[in-house]
Amino acid sequence: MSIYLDKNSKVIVQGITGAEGSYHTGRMLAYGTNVVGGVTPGKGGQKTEHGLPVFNTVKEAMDATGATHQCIFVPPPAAADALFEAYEAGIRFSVCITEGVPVHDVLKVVGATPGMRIIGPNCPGLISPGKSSIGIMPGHVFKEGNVGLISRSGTLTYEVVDLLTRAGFGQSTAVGIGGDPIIGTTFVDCLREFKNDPQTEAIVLCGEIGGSDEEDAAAYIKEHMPDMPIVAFIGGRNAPPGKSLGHAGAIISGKFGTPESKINAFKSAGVPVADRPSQIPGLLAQRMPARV
Amino acid sequence: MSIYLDKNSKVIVQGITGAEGSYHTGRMLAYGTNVVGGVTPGKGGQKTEHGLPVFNTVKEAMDATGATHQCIFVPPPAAADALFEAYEAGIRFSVCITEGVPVHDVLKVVGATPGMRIIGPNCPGLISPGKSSIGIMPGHVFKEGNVGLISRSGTLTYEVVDLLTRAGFGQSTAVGIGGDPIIGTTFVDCLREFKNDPQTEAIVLCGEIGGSDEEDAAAYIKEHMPDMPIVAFIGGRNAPPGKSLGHAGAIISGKFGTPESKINAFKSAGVPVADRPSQIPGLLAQRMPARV
Amino acid sequence: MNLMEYQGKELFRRAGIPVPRSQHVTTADEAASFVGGNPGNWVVKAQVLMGGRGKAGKIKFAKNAEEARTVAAEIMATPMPPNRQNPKGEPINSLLVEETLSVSKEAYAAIAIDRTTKKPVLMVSAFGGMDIEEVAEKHPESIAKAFVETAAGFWPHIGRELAFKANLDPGYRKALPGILAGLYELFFRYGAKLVEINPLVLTEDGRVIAADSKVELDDDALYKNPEFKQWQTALPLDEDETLATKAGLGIRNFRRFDGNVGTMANGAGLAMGTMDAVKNAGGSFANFLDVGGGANAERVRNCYELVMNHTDAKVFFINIFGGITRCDEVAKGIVEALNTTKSRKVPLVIRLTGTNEEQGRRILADAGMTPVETMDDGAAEAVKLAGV
Amino acid sequence: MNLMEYQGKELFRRAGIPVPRSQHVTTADEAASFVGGNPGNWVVKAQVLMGGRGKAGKIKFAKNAEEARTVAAEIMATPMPPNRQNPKGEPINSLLVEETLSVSKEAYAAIAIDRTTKKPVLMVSAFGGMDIEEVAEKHPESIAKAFVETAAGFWPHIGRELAFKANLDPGYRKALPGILAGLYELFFRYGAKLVEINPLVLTEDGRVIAADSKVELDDDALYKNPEFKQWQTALPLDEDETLATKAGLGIRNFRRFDGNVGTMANGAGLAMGTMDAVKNAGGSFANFLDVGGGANAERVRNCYELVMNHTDAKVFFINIFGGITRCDEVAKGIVEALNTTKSRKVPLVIRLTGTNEEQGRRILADAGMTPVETMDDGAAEAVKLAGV
Repeated sequence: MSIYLDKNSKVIVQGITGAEGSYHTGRMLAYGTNVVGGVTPGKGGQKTEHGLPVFNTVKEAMDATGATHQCIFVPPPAAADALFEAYEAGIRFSVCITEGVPVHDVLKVVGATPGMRIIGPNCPGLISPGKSSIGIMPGHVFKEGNVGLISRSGTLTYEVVDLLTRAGFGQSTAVGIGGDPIIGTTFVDCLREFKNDPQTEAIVLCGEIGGSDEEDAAAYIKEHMPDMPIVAFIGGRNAPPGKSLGHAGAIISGKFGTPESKINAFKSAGVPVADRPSQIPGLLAQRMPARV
Repeated sequence: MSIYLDKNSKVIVQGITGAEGSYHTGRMLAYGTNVVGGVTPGKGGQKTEHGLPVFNTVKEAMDATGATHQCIFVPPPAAADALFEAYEAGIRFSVCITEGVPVHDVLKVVGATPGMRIIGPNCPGLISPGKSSIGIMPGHVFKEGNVGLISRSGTLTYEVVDLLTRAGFGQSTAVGIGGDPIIGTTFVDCLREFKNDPQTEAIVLCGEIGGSDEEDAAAYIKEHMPDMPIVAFIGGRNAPPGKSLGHAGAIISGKFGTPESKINAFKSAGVPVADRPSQIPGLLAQRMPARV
Repeated sequence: MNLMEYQGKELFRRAGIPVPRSQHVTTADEAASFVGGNPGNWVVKAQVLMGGRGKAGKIKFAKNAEEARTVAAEIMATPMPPNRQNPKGEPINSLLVEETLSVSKEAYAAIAIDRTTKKPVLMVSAFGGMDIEEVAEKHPESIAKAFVETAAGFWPHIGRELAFKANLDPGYRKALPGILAGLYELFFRYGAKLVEINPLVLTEDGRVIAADSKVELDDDALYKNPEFKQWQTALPLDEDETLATKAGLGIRNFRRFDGNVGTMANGAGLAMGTMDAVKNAGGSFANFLDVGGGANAERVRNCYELVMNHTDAKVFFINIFGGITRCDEVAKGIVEALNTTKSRKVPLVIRLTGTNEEQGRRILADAGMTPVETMDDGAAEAVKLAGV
Repeated sequence: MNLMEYQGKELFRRAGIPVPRSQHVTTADEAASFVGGNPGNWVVKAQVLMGGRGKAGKIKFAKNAEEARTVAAEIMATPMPPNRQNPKGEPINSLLVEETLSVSKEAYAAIAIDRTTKKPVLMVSAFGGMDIEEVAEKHPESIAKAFVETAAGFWPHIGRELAFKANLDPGYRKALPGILAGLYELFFRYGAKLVEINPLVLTEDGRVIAADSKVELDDDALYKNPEFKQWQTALPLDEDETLATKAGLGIRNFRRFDGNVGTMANGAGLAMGTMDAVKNAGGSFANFLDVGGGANAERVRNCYELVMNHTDAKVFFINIFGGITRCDEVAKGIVEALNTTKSRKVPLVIRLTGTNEEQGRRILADAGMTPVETMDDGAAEAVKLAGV
């Protein structure tokens, strides 16, 4: 098992004929993802360079392929439209890679798509190593295993995964939830899934300054999964207040979103917080129950 | 039993200190309705002439009284607001008497209040004779019994009820669903409830020209309650096409909403259609199974 | 409230929907002077609410000022002739002088409110420029529909899907989502019950333009947009609506017919039922009249005079079932109305039951009137008194 | 994008939120001439994005043209002094001359986006005219909140409930729902992240008026409202944002600090991580720099020059983890950048791993460079090279 994504997930790519969409479709296929087609209005009936069918609408793509998952590579003004189109066509899992989606568009989507799981926007996607990958994560640094990973960052995630893999910790699923202030799927959403996933035996949680997602995660862990071995890391600990560095969501304002608040929350939930990524494997090893 | 409303329903009146709200609150109390209070912003803490507590907000009224039902007597521009206020405070049954509510306001309310049952707008309310009455129906013409009644009209309903009562047919619940094009509760919604109500053994359905609510009702009856004794009546059979007479919803446009279409639909569902209200009791008597 | 073409197009323009260049004028001179100052091919269109302008010769072309003056004068010389939809015809008070389009294709696009789903419904068809009800009958499959979740609102994919589903010429594809977005914005912003573009033209040079407009606003929402008041007075209320307004009734509460039994009831359903009852009794009704809830003396007198002065009623059948309305108040109203009115008098048939029935009957009895027992009785009596 | 007071109030005005009568001016002469032509009591306010104008003496009163000229000149004579929020101060380029209000009460009203519920949150407090973060700390119970379902939108009852919950003076009750409705419309219509009225004044004569405005627009949504372009150029981007834009980066992708280790990484998370690593290694970082996804030669050169020319970096630590970014492209970029740049040169520490790592390392090796193995190694090496 794994969460959200496995071998059976049938993926369509919105914006498949664009430069980004086409390139990453090729990489997903190379990783073994079951990409079944794509959507570009007006190009219905054509084939992509990978030989995949192109459809005019998500509805047509759904009818022809039975797709279950969607990956969005469209420009920011078209992202919310792509999410609503998928929702109305019946897709219930969507990964929005696009960066720079207006925050009110995201508000509207999350407020009017009950039952749809949206990862992102502005995220690298997710991967269930050895099974499938949706998005832009570099598959070769991942290894199948029993550690679940959730991260607000992209490249920092790869850094952490690389360290885990080198230390012998494979991953069940790694979810890059994205760096925007409003995102479809939060730490808590993923924790809830990992809790019920038999493959996942430990979790690494890569947080960031800004917002209170980490505090919410700590509260959830304390109440619902106190026995799960979990290690956290908070990025941007040296960022100054009032300025967002790169990620729109990574901003400390007043007393909100400070690293101290997050670290304290995790500590009170019994979750050790690594000072630097390279400490994560060691902390994880201390918390993992001995294998039988 | 009865549908939607019984002795235990606790009713708050929105606009209770207005002329209409106050007058009909008195009548509801006189009928035995469990009116527990009302809402008029700015008059919180006062008592009405009936001695009922007035609250500033529905939330306060809910907290203090445990109200379950709401009755709205506010001017048209405030009606949607009153419905949303009730919804957010946790009320799940609301009767909107107000006439002239903008149709887009109604669209917004019905689209964003899942799980709330709204009767109306522009309706006389509903009554479960001998138990409770919400709205403006003249209680004295009703009699407790086993005939369910659903009507798009107000005064025509009283006419029909009067005939039924005089002929010895009491009523389980009578619902005036209202004469607007978009209403919260349709014939089919009520039929579904009556189907499961042990008290209701027959149904009278007072339709009207315009829309396709009657056709939908006929289709529902045909499929789900073919054995229920039901008699229908269609008002406005002599109204000309293209003009709405009084009720905004009672308009024939092209082939839509004609009395012929409705009468044919009922006939094909095995439901006799009375030519005039005075025939209803007779048709009902023919369809009622012999009492054991 | 229905808008005229030029008014609808003004709203289209605000919502970013492309419309032809045009000038709204009220005289032939103005038409001539506009065309004189703006050389080109122009079309002059009568501004009325009725359909069938083309067949009635109320749309004509003009290539210069002289032609514009001539056709404008011709169009305005006579009113729109009667048709089934409007048996009285319609005066022509203004014209729209509009750029002539080189039409390649005509399509249809509209948004209405669907009563069954309680959602806005978008409709698109490749059969443009035709009577849409005829299209719906003959080519129902040609009308592509989409129901919009009000929580989500309109998004471009809906327009793309409709363009594909309705098999529109590919020339429409890129423009349609934007045009429907404008239509949807307008629909919500102004509380419309119907917004329609027929035809939506694809020109020879690839532009997509709304060549006509039909907009029906919700009367109940007009208070939200006070600016429309000015259009409302400019618009001809029909005579019945005008009379209803003058009598203090809602514009939908009164309508005249050809019969000789005047009617009045409280509540629209009962008022329609009263007409049906007259018909069932073998008679013909002179009018529909819903007196509404608070039927006091003044209101009753106004209604009585309305029917006496503006219909051929030979008898007046008053049918009241008291709910909100109290029978005693109505009875008082009737007595007072008859005492104070200066209109002609006809026999009254009164049916009065419901709230405060006893008091009401007593008031009538004191004035020498006896109400009938049932609606059917009343209708039969009224028809008998009216004669053939 | 933050708006200045007069810009925010222009949006308030459009949304029907009452604001004081005012005139926006750019010189003392204009201020004098306006006050001269409009007798009364006026207040002259510096238009800047920084807070603390009152304490800084940048808000002054004037009763006639002469006074207006004098105080306007005084205010504009010096820039806003630095504070914690903006350590560089801010030039004063314009003034708002505004009607003086006779204040009875001051309240607070705002709409922001709540990250946890993913809904707009309305906030109202009877503690107006104060730093809201201070209020949140000292009187958290005084801030009444309401989360709005986007599907339902704002309705007046929300405003009524907030007025009661926040215990506002009864004088606010009738006006608040309308003001919040305007604020909500503005919030949605223009894609704002924050709209704030502080203080919302209740005047002696019972009017409720927005005495100040704070509006933060979503940069990602600015394309929907091209009209704001004009305000955007009028607004001072801070220096780091200007530099980032010139280097072809997003405005959030570069920020300077006081340290001596220049940094560059791909991805905001890794870039922050790189700063943290430098700190952990006992050093001090000179900047945050996220080079983004497509790090080609030109982009790398621009970034290199950006750090060399505008920070005190004594070493440049490049930390790349290839995902989308391909290591070979970055390596090519580094080599080319060093060959073509005219900026000063400092020691490079390169960490390069991920997609196409082998090819990247080969390219660096060919140019005589050896990357370090890990981020921690790189940080340690960079700190060592930078000295103290």
